[in-house]
Amino acid sequence: MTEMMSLITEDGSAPAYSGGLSDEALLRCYRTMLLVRAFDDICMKLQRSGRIGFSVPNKGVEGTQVGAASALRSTDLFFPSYRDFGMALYHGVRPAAMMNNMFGNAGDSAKGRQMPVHFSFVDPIKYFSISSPIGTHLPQAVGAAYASTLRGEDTVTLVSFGDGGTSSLGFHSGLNFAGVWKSPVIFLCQNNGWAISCPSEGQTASDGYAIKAKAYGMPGITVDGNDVLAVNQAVAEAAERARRGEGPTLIEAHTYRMGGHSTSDDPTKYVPKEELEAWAAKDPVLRLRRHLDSRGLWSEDLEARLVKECSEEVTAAVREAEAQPAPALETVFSDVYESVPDHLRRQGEQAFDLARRKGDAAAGDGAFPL
Amino acid sequence: MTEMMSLITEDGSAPAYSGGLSDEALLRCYRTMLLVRAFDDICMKLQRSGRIGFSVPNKGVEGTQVGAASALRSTDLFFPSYRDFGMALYHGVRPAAMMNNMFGNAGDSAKGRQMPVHFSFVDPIKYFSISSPIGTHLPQAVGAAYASTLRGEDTVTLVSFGDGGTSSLGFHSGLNFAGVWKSPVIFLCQNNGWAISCPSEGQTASDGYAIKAKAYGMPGITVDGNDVLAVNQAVAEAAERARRGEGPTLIEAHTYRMGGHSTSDDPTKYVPKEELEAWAAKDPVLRLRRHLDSRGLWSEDLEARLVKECSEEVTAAVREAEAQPAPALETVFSDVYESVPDHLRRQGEQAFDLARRKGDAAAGDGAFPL
Amino acid sequence: MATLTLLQAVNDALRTKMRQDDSVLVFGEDVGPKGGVFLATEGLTAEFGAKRCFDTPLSEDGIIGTAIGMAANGLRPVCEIQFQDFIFPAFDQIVSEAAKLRYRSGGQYTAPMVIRTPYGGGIRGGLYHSQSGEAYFAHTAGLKVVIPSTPYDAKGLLIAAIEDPDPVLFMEPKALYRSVKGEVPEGHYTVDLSTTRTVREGKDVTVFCYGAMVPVCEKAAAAAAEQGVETHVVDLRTLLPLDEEAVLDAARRTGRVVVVHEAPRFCGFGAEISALIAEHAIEYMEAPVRRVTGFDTPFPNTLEHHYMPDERRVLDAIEATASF
Amino acid sequence: MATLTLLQAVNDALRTKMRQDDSVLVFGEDVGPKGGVFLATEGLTAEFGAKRCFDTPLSEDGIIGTAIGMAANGLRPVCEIQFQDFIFPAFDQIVSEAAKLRYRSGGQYTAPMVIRTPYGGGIRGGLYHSQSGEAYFAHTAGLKVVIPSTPYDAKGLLIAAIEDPDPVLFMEPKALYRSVKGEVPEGHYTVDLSTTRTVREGKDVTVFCYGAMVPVCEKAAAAAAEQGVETHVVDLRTLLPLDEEAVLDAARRTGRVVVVHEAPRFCGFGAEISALIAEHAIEYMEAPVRRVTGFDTPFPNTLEHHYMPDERRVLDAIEATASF
Ligand SMILES: Cc1ncc(C[n+]2csc(CCOP(=O)(O)OP(=O)(O)O)c2C)c(N)n1
Ligand SMILES: Cc1ncc(C[n+]2csc(CCOP(=O)(O)OP(=O)(O)O)c2C)c(N)n1
Ligand SMILES: [Mg+2]
Ligand SMILES: [Mg+2]
Repeated sequence: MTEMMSLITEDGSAPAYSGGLSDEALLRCYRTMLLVRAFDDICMKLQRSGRIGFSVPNKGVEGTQVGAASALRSTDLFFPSYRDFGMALYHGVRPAAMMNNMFGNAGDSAKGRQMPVHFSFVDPIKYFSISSPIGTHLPQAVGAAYASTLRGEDTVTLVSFGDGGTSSLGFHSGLNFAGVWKSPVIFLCQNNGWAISCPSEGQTASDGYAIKAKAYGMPGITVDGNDVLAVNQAVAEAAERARRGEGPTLIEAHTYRMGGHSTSDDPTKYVPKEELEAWAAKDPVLRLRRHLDSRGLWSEDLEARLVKECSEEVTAAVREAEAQPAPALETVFSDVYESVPDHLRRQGEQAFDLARRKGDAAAGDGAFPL
Repeated sequence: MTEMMSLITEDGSAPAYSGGLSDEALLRCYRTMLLVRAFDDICMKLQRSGRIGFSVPNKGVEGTQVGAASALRSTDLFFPSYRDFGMALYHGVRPAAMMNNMFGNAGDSAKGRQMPVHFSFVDPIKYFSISSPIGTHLPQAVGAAYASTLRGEDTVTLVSFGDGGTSSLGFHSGLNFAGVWKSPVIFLCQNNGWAISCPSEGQTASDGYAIKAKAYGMPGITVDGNDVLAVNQAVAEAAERARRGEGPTLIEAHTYRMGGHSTSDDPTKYVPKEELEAWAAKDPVLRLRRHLDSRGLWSEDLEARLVKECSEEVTAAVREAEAQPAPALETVFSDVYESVPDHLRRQGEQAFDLARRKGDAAAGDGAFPL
Repeated sequence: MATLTLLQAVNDALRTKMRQDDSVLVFGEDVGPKGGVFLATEGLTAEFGAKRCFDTPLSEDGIIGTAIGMAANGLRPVCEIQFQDFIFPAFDQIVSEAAKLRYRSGGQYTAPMVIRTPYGGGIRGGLYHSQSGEAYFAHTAGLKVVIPSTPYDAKGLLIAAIEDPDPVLFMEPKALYRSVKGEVPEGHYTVDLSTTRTVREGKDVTVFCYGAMVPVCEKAAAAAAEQGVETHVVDLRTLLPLDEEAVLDAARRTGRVVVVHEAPRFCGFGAEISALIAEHAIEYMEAPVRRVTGFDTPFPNTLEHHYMPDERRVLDAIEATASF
Repeated sequence: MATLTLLQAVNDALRTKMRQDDSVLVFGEDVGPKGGVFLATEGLTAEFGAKRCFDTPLSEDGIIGTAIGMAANGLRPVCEIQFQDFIFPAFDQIVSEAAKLRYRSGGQYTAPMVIRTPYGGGIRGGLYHSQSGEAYFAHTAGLKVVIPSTPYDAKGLLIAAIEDPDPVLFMEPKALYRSVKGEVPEGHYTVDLSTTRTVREGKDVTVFCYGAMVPVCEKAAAAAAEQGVETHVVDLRTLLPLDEEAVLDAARRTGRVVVVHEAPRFCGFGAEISALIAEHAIEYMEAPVRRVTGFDTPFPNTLEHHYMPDERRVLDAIEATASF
């Protein structure tokens, strides 16, 4: 494995950190991580009680998400993975907007068409529509970056994916095209130890993941993914390089998925207990807390206040989401194309008719405003 | 680029060669290269005169083909590319068998179903059926090797592909699986400078191609592809490693496509003249000839005799191929499945009937022996 | 005889063949220690070892590409694609390679292999955990496409698929994995590919269906019977090569046809059934050939119950066809 | 007006749009200095520079994947897949991504892009330089599928495709690239997508066709006319979204239908036409709906002239249908 960049030391100090996070930004990072944890927590509970169908644990990987997000501008482009709650939250996406997606309700920006955790936002940041097939968004990110460059913008595109994602076709074509085009793209590989039940050593025989950059003629960096400052610095440097026209970077963030793959998964079947325990000690939230503390930015009071705020925020988000109705039936038929073609209009009309007859037409159903 | 292994020196000697080619084998290599050149030549002529539809120039790349083939056993498995005439010929595939494919006639082992140069042989070597889509055969080779290993055989599998092929999905999945499985596979990347009109520098930003091995945890070797001894030695070493259970190797053979991509291509539109001239001086046939000469194995007489023999052999092959009829109409319908399903039988019967009515039913047409 | 779920029947088929034939092996994402995300391969690594049942890197192209090479070199691989929605990265390997290998090599190389994959909706899986892609594959000469709807068929057809000399795409209706149960003989038996199954006899309307739509059609047929309409329900089981004669016989029998599938309508598999009838049995038809299908949209999430054909939609079509 | 080949009309369309709209760009394998293997993009790099017309590495997934990102970020990419046979490595990007992006994002992200690709037989290209894969794509909601058969349509439809807000697969009949010529207006004009073209009017039999089969059907229709059978020939032009009403009108008009395509029959596009008729116009049919298609085999090489529907086969079907 290429040498791993780690900045927050045992005592919480980070003498080697040269990135630009202000005290305020650091606190924002910390608060975002607590918010991720609260959001993650409540989703687990909602799923267990059957109020939502699915979620993916984010516990353990918040440091990477927030470290990366905090190194970029809100005008930059994000091509996230499903496990990147923190990237959206750091840049001000409302928990309620995300919660609407978890419920797949009428307020969901994806109109209830996608599974939970498949977010899509254009505001306040461009948070590209997540799809389930692994790796497809890598070349897409490279194409989006090409468009930015062609228009002369200095936008950077961040694309995030897992250790499993490195085996996908999109990894290969995305990094190869980015290398040839010298694209302003940051490839953030979140090596969280597992791809569902496949350990990251079973995914590839390469010596770590950052080294794969060599196959594409770009720098490859390994960073301690549980160290917000290290991730922030690595991403900030890559972004600088990208904005200077020096091309893409592959960053492997070494972190750990502390829960199951998803709410459908039982990790106790395959995750060694000792491994989980070892990583629990490296919790990224504790890690950043120690750093804040060492800078005099943290107190028990602050902690209590932040935890309470975050908890209230996500509870409010749940309330807001639960108040929303299901999407209107017309949403099954719209947005297939910009305008609804005749055959779909006919199919829609039959569906409305049937829903009316069955008496389960919800508000708005049957009026095809398109 | 990783350092390039080159063994035949300016004066024709090869002091560093430690591979096992006997004098006899060396002469067989040389003769095979002349045979490739004769076969290649006549195919160009046959295409220009409209007697066959298509061919791919092999001039310039014979050294790599023959160097690799001569390092393997005839019980090893070959997953070749379309531009590997020499691998088949070295191991005793009859020129006439190949010529039948060029003509797509009834004698063609692929029954006239494939374009020219898409060979397929099971005898005298396993020369896997070539398909046009680039890169698909890499994971297939890895699978075939898995089968050999599972049965406890010490077979090695060689898979050959171009610089363009490294961008394909199959390259990524093939090398990745081989790394994880420690497959006894040799990945031979023939970097011949071009993928049709895309120069090899336009294919990837990596520093050469051998370095891509690092992404898959296997050794990557760069070898002078116009130096039969260097290729032979590199492949022999990789084969040894594979047979010892030490896994796969990526070998980049640096060579040059001295003709167009195919008979449909006009390379003068994009190949710089100086480049072509520079490589002409490095012709692999001349290179091996100098070595043979330095060992006292070559003479003008020998050359004349070999050239004559090869020319006669390919002329005889053309005669044999031209004597063959077109494939029987039934071959359109057979081999889709092991046995012909009803719907295909009906479609075949209609086709026979039509052919009879149109009066162009060839011998054998209409008798469905399946 | 044991009563098994469809999922257990799949597991039983794999176990039966792996015991019988050393050349059969199982691999894919998470099929090893975890036993697959639906547990179809549970216990196989424990019984047969990690050389014969194992996890792969996350690459469907790699899974199917290597399976082709194994099959061409004497093994009988049964690989799993975790959800049918994720088969598309391997589309080239399936359509260009597995399906065409025998033909293009003049029969010198073949790819006797099985690709197992769960398909279909009903689990709130949204666009990418719900699709029914059979039509993409049924248009591919050289491939076989099999979809069971009962535990008995699942085991018998899967064993037949593993023994088949050609590549078989074996699509498992995930909505039925645990919801249907049935008697399944122990040990080895096969159900012939390219045969249909008469689910229910009837003289008024013929319904063609397969996979997860079979129980839906059965319910609709039962409801129709209450109104005096006798429905003949045919489970197609093998879509390619289809038993066209059986389809035409069943269609001619009633002169009234409804075709049901979950997949979108346009260019879906139902179109081929309609086309066969329009070409070879149109004189027998006393009513339009209706299709009840998923809509021509991506698969939605929250409203999937509106998207998927249900008993009500099938019954509507049966009634309309019967009374035409 | 200039008389152009279909190939020149394609080039003209690209040039016209690239002059008019800076956000249009062209890329793919060998489309730059070489001008594409068929020369469809000849001269574009010279006129518009290497930022707007350029070669890519050998990866169809990369080509189409990056095009999606460009399109989602304000460009109008027109990418080329060298032969339709090589589109399958990008199947996932097309089917899972381009086609579903608008839907899954609630309309927040879209992929207005064109994938141009030559398709079809007749050049002795064997299994992998001859295929007609339209049915694989026409089953994909969210995608548009367009196939021109004349130079005028090629230019007008391609410009319309580039201006369309949704992803369009634009399949070019390579057999017609140089063999058909026609008058093509200079500058900008469009032919509406989702409209059919009546190639020839006739009252006895309706023939549906598209792409390279159009001239074949025209010849067959002319031969039928000599025998007193008046054939109504319809060029479908856009397969998805299909103008279903126009198809049904043309079918009802004669009550006798033949559907022609090069692709294999089983689950081919013709099945959808037959199915539409069987569902919505069966009462008008006076004869079986016949399909004249490629066989359900991979595409052969030496015997491709037996494989591809020719005038004789179409004429046979017209005669049989007329005299039923
Ligand atoms: C093409 C494809 N194949 C399989 C899956 C099923 N699947 C969903 S997540 C996942 C593992 C992903 O692992 P990784 O990339 O490491 O991301 P992580 O979940 O660890 O964040 C798999 C196999 C998929 N979504 N897409
Ligand atoms: C998937 C795929 N895309 C495109 C093509 C068209 N094509 C045929 S050969 C070729 C270039 C191959 O270059 P390389 O791999 O370097 O091999 P070489 O011809 O130089 O031996 C291309 C693009 C193809 N056959 N397959
Ligand atoms: Mg992971
Ligand atoms: Mg090359």
